[in-house]
Amino acid sequence: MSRPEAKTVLTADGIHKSYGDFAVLKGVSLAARERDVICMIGASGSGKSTFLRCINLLETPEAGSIAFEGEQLNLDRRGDGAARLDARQISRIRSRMGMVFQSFNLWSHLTVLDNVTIAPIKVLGVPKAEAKERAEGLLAKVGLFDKRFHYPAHISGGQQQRCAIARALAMDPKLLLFDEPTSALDPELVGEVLRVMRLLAEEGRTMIVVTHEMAFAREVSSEVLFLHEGKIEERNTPEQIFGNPTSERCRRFLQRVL
Amino acid sequence: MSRPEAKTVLTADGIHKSYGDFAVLKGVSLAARERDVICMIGASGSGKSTFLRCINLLETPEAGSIAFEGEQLNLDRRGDGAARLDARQISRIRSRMGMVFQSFNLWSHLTVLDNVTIAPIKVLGVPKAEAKERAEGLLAKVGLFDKRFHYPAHISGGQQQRCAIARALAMDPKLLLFDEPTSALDPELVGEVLRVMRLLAEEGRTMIVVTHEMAFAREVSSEVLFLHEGKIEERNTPEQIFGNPTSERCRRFLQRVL
Amino acid sequence: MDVSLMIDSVPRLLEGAVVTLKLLLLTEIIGFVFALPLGILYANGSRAVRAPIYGFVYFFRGTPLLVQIFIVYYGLAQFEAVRHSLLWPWLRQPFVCALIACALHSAAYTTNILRGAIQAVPAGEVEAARACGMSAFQVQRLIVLPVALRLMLPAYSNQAIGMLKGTSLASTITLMELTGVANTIVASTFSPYEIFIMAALIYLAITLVITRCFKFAEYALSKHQRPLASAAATPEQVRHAD
Amino acid sequence: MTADLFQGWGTQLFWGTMVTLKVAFLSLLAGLAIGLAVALAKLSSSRLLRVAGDVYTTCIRGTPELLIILLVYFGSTVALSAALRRIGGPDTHFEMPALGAGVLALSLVFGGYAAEIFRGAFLAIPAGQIEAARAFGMRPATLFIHIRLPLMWRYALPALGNIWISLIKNTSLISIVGLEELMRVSYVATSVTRSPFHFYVLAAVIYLTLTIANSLIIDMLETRANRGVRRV
Amino acid sequence: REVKVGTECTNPPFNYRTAGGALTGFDVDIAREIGKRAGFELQFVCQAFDGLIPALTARKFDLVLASLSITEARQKNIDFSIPYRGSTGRFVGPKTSKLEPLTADGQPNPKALDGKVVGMIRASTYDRYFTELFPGVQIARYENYETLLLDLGSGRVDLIMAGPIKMADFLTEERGKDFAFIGPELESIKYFGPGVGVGLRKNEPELADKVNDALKGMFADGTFKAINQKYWKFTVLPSVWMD
Ligand SMILES: Nc1ncnc2c1ncn2[C@@H]1O[C@H](COP(=O)(O)OP(=O)(O)OP(=O)(O)O)[C@@H](O)[C@H]1O
Ligand SMILES: Nc1ncnc2c1ncn2[C@@H]1O[C@H](COP(=O)(O)OP(=O)(O)OP(=O)(O)O)[C@@H](O)[C@H]1O
Ligand SMILES: [Mg+2]
Ligand SMILES: [Mg+2]
Repeated sequence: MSRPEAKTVLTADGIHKSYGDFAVLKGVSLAARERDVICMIGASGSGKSTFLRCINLLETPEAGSIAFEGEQLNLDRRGDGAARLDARQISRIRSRMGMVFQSFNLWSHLTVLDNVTIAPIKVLGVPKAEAKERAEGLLAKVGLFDKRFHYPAHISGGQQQRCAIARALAMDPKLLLFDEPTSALDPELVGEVLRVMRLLAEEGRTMIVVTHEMAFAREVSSEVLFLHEGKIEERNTPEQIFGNPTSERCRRFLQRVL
Repeated sequence: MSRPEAKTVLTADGIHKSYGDFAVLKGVSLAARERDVICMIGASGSGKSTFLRCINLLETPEAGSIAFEGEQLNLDRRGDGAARLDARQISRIRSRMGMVFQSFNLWSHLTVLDNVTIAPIKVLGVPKAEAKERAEGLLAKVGLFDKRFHYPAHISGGQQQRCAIARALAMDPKLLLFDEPTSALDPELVGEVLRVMRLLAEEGRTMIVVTHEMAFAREVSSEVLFLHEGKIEERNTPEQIFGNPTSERCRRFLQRVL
Repeated sequence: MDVSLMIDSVPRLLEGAVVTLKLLLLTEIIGFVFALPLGILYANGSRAVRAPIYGFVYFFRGTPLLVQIFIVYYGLAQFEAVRHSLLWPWLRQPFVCALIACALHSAAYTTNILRGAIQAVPAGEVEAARACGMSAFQVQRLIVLPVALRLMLPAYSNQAIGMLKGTSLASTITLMELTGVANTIVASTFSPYEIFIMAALIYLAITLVITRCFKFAEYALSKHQRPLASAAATPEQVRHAD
Repeated sequence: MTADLFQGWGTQLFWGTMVTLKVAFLSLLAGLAIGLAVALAKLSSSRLLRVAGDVYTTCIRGTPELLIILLVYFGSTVALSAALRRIGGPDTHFEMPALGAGVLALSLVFGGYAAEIFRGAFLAIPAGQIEAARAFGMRPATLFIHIRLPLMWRYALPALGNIWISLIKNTSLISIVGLEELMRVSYVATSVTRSPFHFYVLAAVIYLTLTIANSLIIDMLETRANRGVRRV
Repeated sequence: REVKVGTECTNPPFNYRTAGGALTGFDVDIAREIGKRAGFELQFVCQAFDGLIPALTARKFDLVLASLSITEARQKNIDFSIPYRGSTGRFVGPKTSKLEPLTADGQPNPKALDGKVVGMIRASTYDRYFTELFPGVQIARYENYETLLLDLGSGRVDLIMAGPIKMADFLTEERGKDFAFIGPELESIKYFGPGVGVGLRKNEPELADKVNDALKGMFADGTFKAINQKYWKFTVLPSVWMD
């Protein structure tokens, strides 16, 4: 599925990140072009979430560079290695990247509807009525229209996850970062989310998806990365990875798939 | 897999529960015998978590009765329909039921190891050294031994889930309630958890498992319940349910499985 | 400003500070011992349990400490029966009267702070504890209180410091604590600024010690919220460490 | 009956209560603003601001309120007049109005205590919710107004209620600058009628009424701030 | 010319408020008379006793008429007019009291008060007097007369020392029926000063002259006597003027 003509949306190069002595990412690189759906798979604790969090600078990588839509992120390092971040640049870039967290992180003081509308209204300046209309459309799409006036604490796990997805889509982002977006969903809904993601890809959006559902990865992705202990062990098309993995570790990992 | 000779561990009969006007459970019944692994499947929001929470009385059902190991739970209703619960009885029974929550609910002020040892030490009165040894064994089993001195905020989603599983197992419970115990796990670990659960069943433990992974349900369960809008729509052996579901709704739900 | 006067006043002021500290320490200990069960019951209890605690908190929080001290000291002494009772040798002492009033006042405030902190403990963690079969008492002791005590610290430091200054009201019932001594020295020297500034400095020093203690406690109890040391900690993370 | 109760001091007690309320509410507004600003300083990434915030809360909380009031009332008059003279201004006498001085002093004090409460409350917000807001590109100001502030109230309100009640009662200290608030009026009445208990208890009852009324409002605010919170 | 007068407003019969809110009392009447004679437009400001001198020096008001005794220590900070009322002290105790704080020739006798508690108003002239002349005797210091008298009633203090004019009123009341003066009235220029005067800021001789002239005029033409008679049958004129 290589499409050399497509514009590059995101490049991350040699990302390193450690917590204390523990090196989580040891030089992870990735390039995502328009319409790409890149799936990241790998064992629990291999650093998938950390990588996503580095991309939108929720964690500051210790080494490496990130460019988004041709714009280099300012990661100048001070003497002590900490990066001096340009707050304006970061918010601008973040507003063009949607993110669905592994633990959802819904805002507990806002209703489902407000969770979905607040960022478009306050960050993008979308008029209230328009944001609400769009949000209701999205909520209907993920089957949460009925629950739009509920608070996050009063809905089920799967409903929370769908709300988090709607919230990310409402920003109309160029790049979407999904951290296990279907972990709490039943198969019916997984199919539904898959359909939405295909539509998004067709609209020209780019997605990076961390997932444990191999079937999902196989269906949706243009490229699959296998992360192992903070390094990319193998990257390839889904057909190749699932059909004929070259790395021994990757083969072992996929063997266990039921 | 019907084994009529086995002792009944849990019976829940006609459980009803609503939030405000919204009826979540409309008379759910279930009987679990020793060694049973009962999987509950169903759409997101169908009331699976609520049912598990009713069984150990984290929610008080409005109608219905529950018996555990032959002991009837005291759910006498007052005039206003609220149950008068006997706190001692409930603690005693809960200490024999382990629970893994959908959102893990680890204790944030305790390290992974302390999360696993505190209940055995304080509730069951297991000596500290023994509890620690057992916990370390369990953590090694779920691959968390290295992280035993970390706080929950400092480990990955899958690691949190495994910690929650170890915490439930540490109580050496008769009945285990699992709310999507593998949602954050990679396929390798899912296989591992499956293996652990089979071992537990062989030891004579009973399990009720809410899950969205049909392959998992098929592998592990002795009976599968399909919940739909607060009612059990179909119950059967996994072979029957997955091979030849009788209910139209269940068939449609399973069709979407990738 | 008469500097020699300021220096000369220090030994006597320190004597008063000792009385202040004694009163404050006993007040806070007794107050906390009362507040602990009350706060827990207030946060968890049924309506019938909450109502009397509500009343206690509202009454002692809602009326000025000065009036409470006044009533315990002068009010009780109005009754012949009290003056002839076995308690009179105690109740005639200003220190005991001040302690009674201050401890009750402190208990009311602390109860409310503790209640708020208990209610801020995430519901899921409490449920997990219940699901393990912990008794209500164990849930509170092992899960809720360790978190709540950490959460209440900033507000509780306010309470302790407020109480420190509250003890100065005991000077109205002739107790020679720090403010009482300062007032007395002022009476003989007519140099309010010099003496009160010295007294204020001593109060400030005590406050500093109290704040330090609380800061340390907060730091020690928030290990689980601090990020592990990272070569590239962002300022945002550093904030949580502080 | 009422004549007996107030012994003719009803009108004065009423106006005293009004002064108490006026000072308390004005100080509350100013104090909340100060408290928020100082709390943010204490949480900021700038070491300078953090130290400044610490110094403020320690000094303000550590100094007896009465002294602060005296410093603001008398000190400001002397200092400002002197300053005016120094810069070559006319030798006029700068007058700090008693009400302004009382409100300024009490709001400085309230701000010191509120800062500590706000700081604790900001830290109690689950980190994930802040991260989510950052991930959506919210600028610090937006994040503060729409996420942090509303989430913070829930943790701050019980303790804030405490210091608000204290503030209402602390207004009695401003009688030193000549404001005729409730406590002062009771004292004046006492000195004439020679029945101290009567008027002190009466004052206590009025304070109790005020504080209970305010506590009820705080309870309502708490309920509102806690919408969306599951209680167990 | 407008002149602000600071007073306590809580010290009957010298300066106090009636239930209607009107300010009255001996000090107030004297102030009004001064105003009339000097052509001032008076404005009264009520202020707690502790804050009177700081407020005067901070120009919150121009005169203090609040039964302020003229003492050396106060004179370091402010000026005084000529005295307009005597300033003496006297012990009061239970009628049954056998205490003799003074020897037969009127000298202080601290030994007689061994183990006793004597109450007085904090920062008052009596406080200073007693502290220095009765070393070793326990003193209980009160903020105001009401609480002082309460503790006299409850027996927490054995004796009190206070101004005889005020105490004379107390002894005639119901609550004072079990008490009496103990020993004679005490005079001491050193401790009680030459009397009670009008407090003034330093370096305002013009205002001081006007006040002094007004007071002298009152003494001379009998107006002072009339005001005195309104409150007491005996004269309160300081002994310095009585010759
Ligand atoms: N506290 C609450 N207040 C109101 N409604 C609630 C509350 N908790 C759950 N619900 C509603 O009850 C329904 C069932 O919730 P439950 O958590 O049992 O679903 P579930 O089957 O576990 O779904 P999932 O697979 O998404 O976890 C949902 O529609 C949810 O919105
Ligand atoms: N704040 C932290 N402090 C210390 N270690 C951390 C922290 N966050 C994550 N880690 C460690 O970093 C490693 C990678 O974590 P990460 O969350 O990226 O894993 P993951 O690949 O997303 O795993 P999962 O599939 O379980 O979610 C884990 O071993 C975890 O213990
Ligand atoms: Mg992860
Ligand atoms: Mg659920």
